[in-house]
This record gives sequence, structure tokens and C-alpha cells, in this order.
Amino acid sequence: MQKLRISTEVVGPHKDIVKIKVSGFLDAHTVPEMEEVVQSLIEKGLYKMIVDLEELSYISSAGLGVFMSVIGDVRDNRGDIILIRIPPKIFKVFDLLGFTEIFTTLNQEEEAILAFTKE
Amino acid sequence: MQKLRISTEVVGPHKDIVKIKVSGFLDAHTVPEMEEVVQSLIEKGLYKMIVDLEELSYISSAGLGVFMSVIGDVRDNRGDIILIRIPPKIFKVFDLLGFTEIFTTLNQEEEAILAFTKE
Amino acid sequence: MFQVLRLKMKQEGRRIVFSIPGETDYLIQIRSLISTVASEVGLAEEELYKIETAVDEACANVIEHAYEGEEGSKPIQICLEVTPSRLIISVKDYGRTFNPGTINPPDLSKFIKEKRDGGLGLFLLQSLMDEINYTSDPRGYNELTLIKYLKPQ
Amino acid sequence: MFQVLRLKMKQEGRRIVFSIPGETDYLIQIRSLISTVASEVGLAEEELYKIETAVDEACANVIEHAYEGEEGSKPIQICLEVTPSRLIISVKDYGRTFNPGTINPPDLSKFIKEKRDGGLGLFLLQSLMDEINYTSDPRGYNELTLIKYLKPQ
Ligand SMILES: Nc1ncnc2c1ncn2[C@@H]1O[C@H](COP(=O)(O)OP(=O)(O)O)[C@@H](O)[C@H]1O
Ligand SMILES: Nc1ncnc2c1ncn2[C@@H]1O[C@H](COP(=O)(O)OP(=O)(O)O)[C@@H](O)[C@H]1O
Repeated sequence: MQKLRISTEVVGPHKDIVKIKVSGFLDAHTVPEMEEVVQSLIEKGLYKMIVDLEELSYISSAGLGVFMSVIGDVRDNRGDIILIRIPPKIFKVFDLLGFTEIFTTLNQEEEAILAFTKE
Repeated sequence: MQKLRISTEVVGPHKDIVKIKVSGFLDAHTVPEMEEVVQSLIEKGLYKMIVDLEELSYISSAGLGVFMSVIGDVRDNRGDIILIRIPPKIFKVFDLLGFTEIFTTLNQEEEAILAFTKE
Repeated sequence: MFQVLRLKMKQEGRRIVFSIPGETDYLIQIRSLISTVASEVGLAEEELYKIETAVDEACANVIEHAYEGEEGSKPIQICLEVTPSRLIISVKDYGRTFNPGTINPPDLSKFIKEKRDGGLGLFLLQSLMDEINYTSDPRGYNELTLIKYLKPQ
Repeated sequence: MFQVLRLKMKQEGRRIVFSIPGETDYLIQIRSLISTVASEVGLAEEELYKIETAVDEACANVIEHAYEGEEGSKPIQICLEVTPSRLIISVKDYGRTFNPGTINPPDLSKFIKEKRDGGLGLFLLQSLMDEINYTSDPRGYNELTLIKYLKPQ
């Protein structure tokens, strides 16, 4: 059993959006792995991120912290972090902490791509 | 979640065979329930028993003890205890303790009914 | 059955206690253990998830702050107790003491401006439980108690 | 990951300890807890089931014999330790001591003749593990140690 799996894929008509698929457990133990992936995208100038959480089984506040710490930078560079397919119990945690007001949360990858393309 | 469920049903052409369906956990805690069912059948003179273990998730040595303590009586009264549909991991426990040599173990209810009817 | 378990635990002060190494590797196990024990109390899936998360946050804080990331030797002790009206979980550490004070909702806009990657745990933990309480014992340990009210059955 | 967990547990003597009320109600929880922890070691389903069963038998014996069925107050303490080559589980009780002597296969025909409903536990437990060892400590506890060899990875 692996604790956290992260895969990235370039998507969208201009191939400038990165879909990050996260599955497993995003807790204080695995958070450095997530940080590393996000940081390396930022270093490459890839600021349009779709984070697919459908297969995420657990998130702790440290997991949310990863998104909180970079969203400012990302938006300053005309990008965004759009969270898609958040499982209900994980959505509650985002909601409790006010993240659903700050982040865009959508159901489908297509909607997220559209949101980036329209801008 | 219930720990142990036991249901009994009269089966066979002469309606003199009792099928005992056991599911859940048969451990030192639940063994008295199993004992009670078996004892009440014996008191009613029902000595032909088919024990269906397909949905049993766990058995401890105390569970096996129930069958060991009554098989003598049951056989003395022209009956038997036939164990059917034993899950592989539970079969191993029966086997380790030598129960598979003493008890008849079969795959199908029909085979067990046939074994009782032929006698 | 839940009823029976609850009453028994109450009547004679029964407790389940775990002691687990204070390292983030073990958080996944701590969550499973909590869920295993708490599921016996008859709590719904959703409540179990909240309790798991709260205990995980408490333990992550112990590891990061009370033990300040020092690897290994110190354990975290988790104690579960059930009364007919409450599930009480205490998380004991043998490290640094702090004063949680009043825990306010995080000011996200400010946190984002400051690029903070933390500061959400205590508020989350408090939001997920019905009561929390932190004490420091002069014998050298701190205890964070997490309480969930149980619906009468 | 298993490798890492194993090595870490070994290197710095990490242990997971549970203390559970000595009553048959809790056997189901003990099995789940053991399975939760042992599954992290990378053991196959079948091996997990054997270990669960062995620990269940050990605890059932403590409750029935060491604590002679007296309800409640005394706990059972279970300690898990992993080294690169072994999973070591010890079951500690604070009750009556006994001498297990040599544990022979049960003579089923004789047991059936005598209508016995027990006497299978120790042999089963021994058959399911690679090594077992019982000691009584003058400080007032007994400890049954169950060892499973781990295949090198
Ligand atoms: N168990 C603890 N021991 C010592 N200090 C703690 C503990 N829990 C929390 N703290 C302190 O309270 C602060 C806020 O905690 P928290 O809201 O969980 O956010 P974070 O842990 O991400 O900083 C921490 O930064 C730390 O200074
Ligand atoms: N933990 C224990 N403490 C004291 N006596 C024990 C313990 N375990 C086993 N015994 C003794 O050894 C005997 C054989 O145990 P076992 O093979 O498990 O069968 P059973 O428990 O069904 O009698 C028991 O009857 C008991 O006298």
C-alpha cells in the first residue's frame, strides 16, 4: 500500500494547463511529496493547475496548507488552482476552513479547462 | 454490526435435517450463542445437522470446541454434523486441529442432504 | 451491542489505550486504530472521519511542535473511553507545553498573503469535535482531550 | 514503504502498545487492531489471519484462565515490535501464572469421547506462529510472546 500517489498531465487546447491527480492520504507525513510536485510546476512556470481529488481518501490541515501557501504566487502569475471532484467528506474539511470560498471547486475536468481557457 | 448471526432451517425430503447458517465471528465471546442453538436442536431430537459456514468470517478454537463437544452425542443418535462451504482460511484452522479428518466437509447443501438421505 | 459496549465501558471505567511512536509515519496507523475502536460505538461513517481527522491533527501537532520534529524515541499515548453520552479521546505527549488560548477561525486572506502553509490544525480539530481541553501535568506530560457527544440510543 | 517502516521500528526500538480491557467483548477489537498494525508490515492476507487468530487465542486464554472469567478491571497489554526479520507480539497479563510445558497436538478422539469443548487453543496458537515463549515476571505479570518470521524483502 502506497500512502500517496500524485501524477501530472498537461491538458487543455494550449497545453498550458497541468492536471494533478492525487490519490491516497495527504497528511503531515506525505505533505512534502505534494509540496515538491507543486513547487516544481511553479519553477517551470506552469501556473494553471487542476487538482483532481476524486481518489483522495484523506486530507489533513497540512494538506490544505500546501494550496494556501502557493495560491497567492499562482494567481499573481495569471494562473489558478482549481480543485475538482472533491469527495464529500473531504469537501467538508475544505468548507470548514473557508477554502471553498477562496478556491474554485468544480465537478468536471472540462469545466476547469473551460474556466482557464475563457480567462 | 452484529458479531454473530445464526439461522436454522429444516431441509431435506423428510424434513428431519436442520441447516444451521452461521455468519460473522465465532470467538470466545459469541460461542455461548452457538452452543445454545446446537443444544436446543439436540433437546428437540434433531441430530442431523448441516452447518453452512460460507459467511463465517472468523472461528477460534472455542468455536471448534462447540462441534467437538457434541459430535459424540449426535453420532450416538444416528445423526451427524456435516460442515459445508467452509471458507479457505477457516478450513485451514479446522485442518490444523485435525477436524477435517473427523468431520465430513462438503461444498454443497445438496451433497450434505444426499449424505443424510442415503444412510 | 453498541449499547452494551458503551454501558460496560462506562460502568467499570474501561479504557483502551495505545502508545505509538511520535513520528509522522505512524499517523496513518493512528487513524486506522481510532476508526477501528470508534466504529464499535455505532458512530456514522461521517462522524468517524471527523474523529479520525481530529486525532490526526492532534498527533501531528505533538510530533511537529511538542516534540519539535525530533526523531523517534518519544511515544504518543492515546486513550479512548466511552460513556453513554460521550466518546472521550485523550492524546498525551511528553514534550513541550503550550497555551492554546482561544482558538479563532483562521484569517485565510491574511494567511495567503503571508504564504503560510499552516496554522489551520487547531481550529479544524476544534470544529470537528464537540469539546476540546488541553492540560499540562507537572509530572511531565500534556494532554489534549477531545470529546464527541453520542446521541442517546 | 514497508521496508522503511520495518527498518525504522528496528533501528530505534519503536513499539506499538495497546492496553485493552480483559473481557471477551473486546476480542473482536483486538483482532482488528492487530490486523491494522500487522498489515503495514507487508504480510499477506493469509498470514494476517493467522496472526489475528493466534493473538485472539492468547487473549481468550488470559481472560478465561489467567483472569478466571472475573469481569473487567484488569487489562491485557499487547505490544508489537518489528525487526527486519521478525514480527514480535507480546501479550501481557496481570493474573494467574501457569506452566505451558510441551504443547502436543490434541488427541481429538479422546477429547470427543470426553465431550470436551476446549483444550485446542495453545496448540492452535503454536501452530500458527513460528515461535512462542511464555514467561512469568516476579513483578506480577506474565508474558506470552508470539513471533512470526518475516521474509527478507
Ligand atoms: N501539541 C502542541 N504542542 C505545542 N505547541 C502546539 C501544539 N499544538 C499546537 N501548537 C502551537 O499552536 C500553533 C497553531 O497550531 P495549528 O493550528 O495546529 O497550526 P500548525 O500546526 O499548522 O502551525 C502551532 O504553530 C504551535 O505553535
Ligand atoms: N494465559 C493462561 N493463563 C493461565 N492458564 C492458561 C493460560 N493459557 C492456557 N492455560 C491453561 O492451559 C490449558 C490449555 O489451554 P488451551 O489449549 O488454550 O485450551 P482451553 O483454553 O480451551 O482450555 C487451559 O485449560 C489452562 O488450564
